[in-house]
Amino acid sequence: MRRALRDRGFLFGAVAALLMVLVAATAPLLAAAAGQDYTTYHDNLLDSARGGVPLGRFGGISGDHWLGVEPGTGRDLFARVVYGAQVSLGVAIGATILEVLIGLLVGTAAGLGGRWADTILTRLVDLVLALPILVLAISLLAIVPPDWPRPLLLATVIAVLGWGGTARITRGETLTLRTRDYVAAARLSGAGWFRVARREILPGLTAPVLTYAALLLPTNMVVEAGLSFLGVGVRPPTPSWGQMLSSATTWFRADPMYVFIPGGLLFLTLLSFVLVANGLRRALDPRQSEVLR
Amino acid sequence: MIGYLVRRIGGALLVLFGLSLLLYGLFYLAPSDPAILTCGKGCTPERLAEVRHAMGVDDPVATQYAHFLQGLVAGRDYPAGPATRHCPAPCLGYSFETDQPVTALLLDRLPVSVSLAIGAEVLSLVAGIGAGALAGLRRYRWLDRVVNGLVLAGYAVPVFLVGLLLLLIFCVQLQWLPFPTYVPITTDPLAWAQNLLLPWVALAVIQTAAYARLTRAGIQETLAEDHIRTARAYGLPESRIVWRRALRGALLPLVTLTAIDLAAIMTSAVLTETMFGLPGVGQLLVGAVNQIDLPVVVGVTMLTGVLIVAANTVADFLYAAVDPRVELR
Amino acid sequence: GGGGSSGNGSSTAFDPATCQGGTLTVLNQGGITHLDPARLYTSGGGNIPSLLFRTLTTRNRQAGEAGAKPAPDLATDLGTASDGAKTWTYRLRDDVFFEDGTPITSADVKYGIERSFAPELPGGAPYLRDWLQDAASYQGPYKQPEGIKAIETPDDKTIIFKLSKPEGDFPFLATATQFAPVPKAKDKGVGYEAHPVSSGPYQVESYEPKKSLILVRNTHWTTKSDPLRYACPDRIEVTAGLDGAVINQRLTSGAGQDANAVTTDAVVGPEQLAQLGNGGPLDKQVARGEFPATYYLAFNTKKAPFDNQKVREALSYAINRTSVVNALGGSTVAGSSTTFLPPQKALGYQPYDPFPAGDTGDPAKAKAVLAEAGVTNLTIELAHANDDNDGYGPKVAAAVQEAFKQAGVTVKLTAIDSATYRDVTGKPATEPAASLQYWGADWPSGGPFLIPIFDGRQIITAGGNFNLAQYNDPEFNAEIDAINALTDQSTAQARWGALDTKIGKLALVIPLAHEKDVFLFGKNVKNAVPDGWRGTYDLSRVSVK
Amino acid sequence: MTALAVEDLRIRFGDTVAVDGLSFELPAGGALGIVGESGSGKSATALALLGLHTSAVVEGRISFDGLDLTTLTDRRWRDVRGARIAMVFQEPLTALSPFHTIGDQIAEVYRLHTGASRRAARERAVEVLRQVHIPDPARRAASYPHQFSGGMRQRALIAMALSCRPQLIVADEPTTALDVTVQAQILDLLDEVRETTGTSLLLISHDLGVVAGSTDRIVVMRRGVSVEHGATAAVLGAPSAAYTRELLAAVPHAKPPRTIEGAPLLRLDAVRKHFPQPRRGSWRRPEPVRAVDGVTLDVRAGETLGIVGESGTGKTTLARVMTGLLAPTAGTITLDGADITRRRGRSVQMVFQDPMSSLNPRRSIGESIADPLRLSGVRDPRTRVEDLLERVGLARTEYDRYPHQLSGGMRQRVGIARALAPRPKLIVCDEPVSSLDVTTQAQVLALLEELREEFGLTMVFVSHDLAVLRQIADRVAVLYEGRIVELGDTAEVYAQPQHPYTKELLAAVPVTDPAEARRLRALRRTIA
Ligand SMILES: Nc1ncnc2c1ncn2[C@@H]1O[C@H](COP(=O)(O)OP(=O)(O)OP(=O)(O)O)[C@@H](O)[C@H]1O
Ligand SMILES: Nc1ncnc2c1ncn2[C@@H]1O[C@H](COP(=O)(O)OP(=O)(O)OP(=O)(O)O)[C@@H](O)[C@H]1O
Ligand SMILES: [Mg+2]
Ligand SMILES: [Mg+2]
Repeated sequence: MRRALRDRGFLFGAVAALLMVLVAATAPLLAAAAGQDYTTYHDNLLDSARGGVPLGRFGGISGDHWLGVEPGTGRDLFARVVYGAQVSLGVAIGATILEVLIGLLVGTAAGLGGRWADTILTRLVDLVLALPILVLAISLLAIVPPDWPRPLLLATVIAVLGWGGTARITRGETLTLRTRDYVAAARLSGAGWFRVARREILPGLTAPVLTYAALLLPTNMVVEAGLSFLGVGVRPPTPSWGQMLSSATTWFRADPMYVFIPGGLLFLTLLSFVLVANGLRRALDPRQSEVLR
Repeated sequence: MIGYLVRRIGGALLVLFGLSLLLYGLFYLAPSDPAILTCGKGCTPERLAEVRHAMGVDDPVATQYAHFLQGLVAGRDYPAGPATRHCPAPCLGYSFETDQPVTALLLDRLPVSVSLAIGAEVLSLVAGIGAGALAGLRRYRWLDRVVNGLVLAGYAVPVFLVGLLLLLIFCVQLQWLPFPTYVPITTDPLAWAQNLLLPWVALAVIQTAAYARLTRAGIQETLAEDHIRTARAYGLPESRIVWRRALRGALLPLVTLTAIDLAAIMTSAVLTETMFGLPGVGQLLVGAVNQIDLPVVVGVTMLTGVLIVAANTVADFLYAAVDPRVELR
Repeated sequence: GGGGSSGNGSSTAFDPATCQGGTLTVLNQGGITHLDPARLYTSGGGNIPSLLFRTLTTRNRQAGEAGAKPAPDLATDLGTASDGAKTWTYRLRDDVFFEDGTPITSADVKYGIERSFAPELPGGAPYLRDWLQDAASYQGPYKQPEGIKAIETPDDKTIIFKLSKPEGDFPFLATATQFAPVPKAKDKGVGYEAHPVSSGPYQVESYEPKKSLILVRNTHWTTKSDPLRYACPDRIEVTAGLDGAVINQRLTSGAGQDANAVTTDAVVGPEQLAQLGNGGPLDKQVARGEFPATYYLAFNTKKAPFDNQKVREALSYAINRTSVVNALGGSTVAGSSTTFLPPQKALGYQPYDPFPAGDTGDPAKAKAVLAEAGVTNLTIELAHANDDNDGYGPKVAAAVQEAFKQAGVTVKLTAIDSATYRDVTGKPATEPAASLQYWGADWPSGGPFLIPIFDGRQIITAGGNFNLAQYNDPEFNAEIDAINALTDQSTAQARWGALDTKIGKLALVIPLAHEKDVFLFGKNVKNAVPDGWRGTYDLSRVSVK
Repeated sequence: MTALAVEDLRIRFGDTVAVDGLSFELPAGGALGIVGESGSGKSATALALLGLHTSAVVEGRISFDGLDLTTLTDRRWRDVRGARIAMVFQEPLTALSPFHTIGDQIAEVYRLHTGASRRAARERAVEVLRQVHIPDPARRAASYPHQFSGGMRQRALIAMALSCRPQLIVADEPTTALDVTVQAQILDLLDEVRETTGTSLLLISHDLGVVAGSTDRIVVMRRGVSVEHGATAAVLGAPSAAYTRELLAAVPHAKPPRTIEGAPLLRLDAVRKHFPQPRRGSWRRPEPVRAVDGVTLDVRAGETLGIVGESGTGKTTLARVMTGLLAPTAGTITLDGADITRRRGRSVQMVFQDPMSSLNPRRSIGESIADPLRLSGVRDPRTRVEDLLERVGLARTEYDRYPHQLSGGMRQRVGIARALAPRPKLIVCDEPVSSLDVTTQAQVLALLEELREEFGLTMVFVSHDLAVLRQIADRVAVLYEGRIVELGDTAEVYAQPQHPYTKELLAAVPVTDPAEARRLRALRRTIA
């Protein structure tokens, strides 16, 4: 960790990422501070004859609307962007946590369980890894009833399709860790497999799993954004950056701010998480640090 | 070898079986009824029942699935007005929406996705290995930094963001390139490349950075290995060491990655194809999902499954071919 | 209301005689899913389909009001009604041929209609099943080759339709593609659409559903036999599956072949709207029309609280049509509406506003009405589709939600998958208490607007219902029957309008807005005049020369 | 005539001085040994001789055959490397490129320096491979390094060194990674090569025994400085430097014989452990690896039983089977009459070979030792752990430190403390000193012996090193391909080996007496 803190990129990334998480967590407060919410229409701020572009320069940025308003509806962009952060980050973090949990469980079970458990679980992991994630996510999300809680569903779908990598890494690490002599020593001192998993294996897994998870997070964010972009993500009026970008494509020239605000934020957030992941990897796993993939 | 192949194919079949089962199950559970869409506005219940029967979706899901399997292995016949239509094995059925054979649809769309994937892959390999090798040999410090920055940015820009920007810059503002449409390579290779250039670049931005990084790391890692020291100790010239030894070691992971990425691009091209309006497999899927076009959804998923499994197998073979230490088992 | 201005790139007058030549490109988002006349659901014969199929009658391809009338096509006139408009007789022209040179007979028309009853070929308009005598259970010529009794073809040129009830609108219905002739010998069932046999000015060179369609001239078609279609381009290439924004961008920049391009389904987006109306070059490349269609909020009056007319009235006062219009894309593509009938004379439009509240609504009045009715703390559920493609998606829903909030009414939004939206709302058992809807005219007349929505005998409990209010008033139904029996359109129009005014007072629905259409076309395209029936320019009349 | 003269060599890596004022001379055709413990600067010196340092500052003079190597340009260096000075590296596993065949790699070097035709180069490769006794060299030249055993790879490296007929071969720990018998073969080969080709040899090793029989002069290095320098016989026979004496003293000595007639504590009866092999290619499963193949053995209470054998003969497997960590495929193992696999107690403990992997890097060493105590019900084990730490020669304060903060010897002490914690009856030590320096090795062996006496332990001591066993074991069992080929009192086995394998093993043991070393070399020739 100390090594990571000396990394300028990591520091920048960590600060930015934390800031973004903070923004997401306090979205209602921030919106309230701005005196706005993400649903109220402001028709008076739109030029209806020209398709509903915001009146005024830079997408209608003003003292009331710090980032302007959404074309077509006049909803406050600042409020939408901070709530969007909540969805984008929430889904990504939720999915990552779920993936790590499933991956750890399956991975250690495969690594420590007998030959049969390993064979079956490894096959399962292979299957999950062979799933075309985006393709299946689209199919799955289109099928489920639209009134199910969407962010939760998104996180679950992403996680259910994406835990393979974590499981594989966990299994691989567990297999090497279990051959370590200290595991044998623990067994000899009478520890059961469960205790061995908890006290000897898990601590050894934190570094590789953490570094992997750190990279999973931005990846999941991209997936969420992509799904929302394709229209199978969160449902309006709940905003998400991907969805905002998707609707912004038609406003590219008429209201460039509408593209740049969510696009820029998405880019910055992803970049900061990637920087964090990179820094973590360099610090925790020096040998692998170069092969960021 | 043969055992390996048999097991690989067996595993693949299992995966595909599981996938199709999953999809059938899900679509059965889903509240949507494809017949309603097909039947159209103002469809009366009696008419709907007739249409459902004609489409074969009034059977229990198990029967439908059994028919599907039968079609896959042995082909099947469909009622089609005056005569029946025979759908030869491997039959994935007919699209609910357009009544075209799904296999034909897939074959028709595949060239687009393949063009997209191969072009992007070639582009990123050439650019990535080139930049990576130069950076890895530390000939140009700045290049190292650029590659480093690019790879991070590559992770941080979703492909649709890149695509959006490229379209805006090159098609709308500068008007240097046409809005991408697909022109088959057989019709006009130049137009093919010209139209696909933007999608390729959009896809390649990310890959290139990753490849460059991997090559760079690989070269540095290999250069630090003992056998390079041996080569130096025996007076081998540096150029020979780099090109014959270090690059060889560094490209090893790339070889397998290429195969897997190729499949990955093809399966994840949904966004790119939607973005650029290219009539590929991904676009087919998005349309089919919206129209509850089960046969097409199953077909696309199966195809992507096959592609991924095939790519992994090819990757294994390639790995074994380039690394004498690896034996297939 | 009605019609609209038209842009035309050329300053010299358009002459159909010298317009021939060139290749027209059609850039579309969707469409060309099917090319089988039995499976097409079109208004007035459609834009692309009518290049291939001639029907008994067709829309009169003219700008504005004149364009909202039917005109004879294969037939020599609009049909002769007898037996109180229960029997319609048509005579075919002598100079009409299929693309292979075979003359078109009345049997071909009859066979085409019969095919549309086959469950293998679903998707067409449902009217004939209802209107023709004893046709509801007919299963098409494949299962029942004996055919429909209600259609008689005493000779090769005559075709007679026997209806179960008077239908003065029959000439309108006869524009539908189901009335296109199909030679029985060439019918391949489901596979027919790979190359449908053309009766129009063009025939299929190649066709890939949802992707591309290339049409070339049908040499057996003559201008003489078809005064309505100009058929200017030698070749028409349709590309489908494009992004709407890209289409408009391409039409705007008009590079290369795009200068000869048009679209039939991509309404302009904000990008272009921003460049329109200020005398710029794009103003010469735009066609503005109005397809008669209404966006509205439907109440299920069988469910509380909408069984209470006061509540419906209060909400009618509360609605803010400006935000709805903005959500639909701004005042250029939608106009606020207080009547159910869109503002077209052909439909019998009469302006009225039973609950005047201005464009942005009158929340105070709404509150007062609610208080009067003794309703407090009202919470309602509003169903909408999960995407905005059809104009009854989340954006409009959120706009309605906001407006009602001003009147102290809480709205809970329920998203329903757009693919099944009509299914869910159209089944009384699953019908939500309130839902957003859109209704477009199958032909420009009051009937297809008011009958499905308000005729109490049209409440179909098993599904496919559009009378969402489940309103059933015998007096109202009787008036419908009376108007249906009229064959004189102007009398009919007046009575439809009156009926609309009457039903509007009951607040069974809240009309929100009517559709406006703005289409771009390439800079070389001439005579892109929107007609009064479809609100867009007619492919059979545009020229690229 | 001197082939190589090094004067006042200084090598610095930034602030660390790896070699500090080293001087020596090597006559043409002579053999010089450099000995020293790990980190003493041996490899740094060797690399300097070939100008292979990239990040180090090299000062001083190295003259070779009239050339001053320190002033050579890159171009000129290339003509020296491989052609006139050839190097044999320590790690035969990684010193060859995995992507090219052995023959190609040798031929490439030959072609580079002689400009010979492809064909001639290939022939030369086969020739040198034959010279280093690779069987069927023409065919094996087409093999990849991974298809060779460690010993063969080292031979191939020597063949590569020979290919251009160099004047000097530098061998940096050429045998460290190899079994004793293979080590003896390689040393014999180097000796033979020197005799037949007349090249000079610079042999680097941390093992006095390795250089004793193969060199005429030796340099003893410590922390970059030469502490003693002279004729091999003189230095080893009458060392003048204290450090050299210390090194010699640390070499294990035979212990006074002890006969223990205790009751059998641990009994192995026809124990087998087979590892099934994964299927490759065909449908038939390949033969399993018979790691332990029918071992019957008693461990008597109070004794130390040595088990010796070369790499891969199944020592570790046998040790793990004895402790119950591995279930045997067949046979029974009983401890005090109870089946060991069903044992729930902690009466058998183990000390492992690799001190790095035997301690969890993420837990403090105190916690690692406390664990077995906690599991046996001790509530607050801290003081007991501290007592144990003290007992094995560590400070009580080491409790909270982590493994990476300790040296190898200290870690091994922690491992011993952990094994002692649950008060076992039997301790199985699997090569506990193999990865340690000779001096540390001696200390740990002494500690084990002390503890055995103090706690009245029974010990099974596994090692590949006959010398170590001779010092610690009462009885020795010689393991060969999973079977015990000889078992007897230590002194007896060493004096009168019965089985030919035992004989071979004994003849291969490196000894520090040059005369004895030469005698053994002659003996090996007769055995072979
Ligand atoms: N590349 C390097 N960078 C920094 N220090 C180094 C480097 N190579 C060696 N050293 C240091 O130089 C000293 C001598 O190292 P050297 O490798 O010569 O030892 P050695 O005697 O060969 O040891 P061993 O028996 O472990 O091989 C050590 O302290 C080592 O840490
Ligand atoms: N878990 C295992 N699975 C398969 N084969 C194994 C396994 N463990 C050991 N072997 C094989 O059993 C044989 C004996 O191995 P073992 O580790 O017992 O040898 P060893 O004498 O301890 O060798 P070393 O001196 O190298 O430690 C070897 O061929 C090894 O490859
Ligand atoms: Mg060394
Ligand atoms: Mg071992």
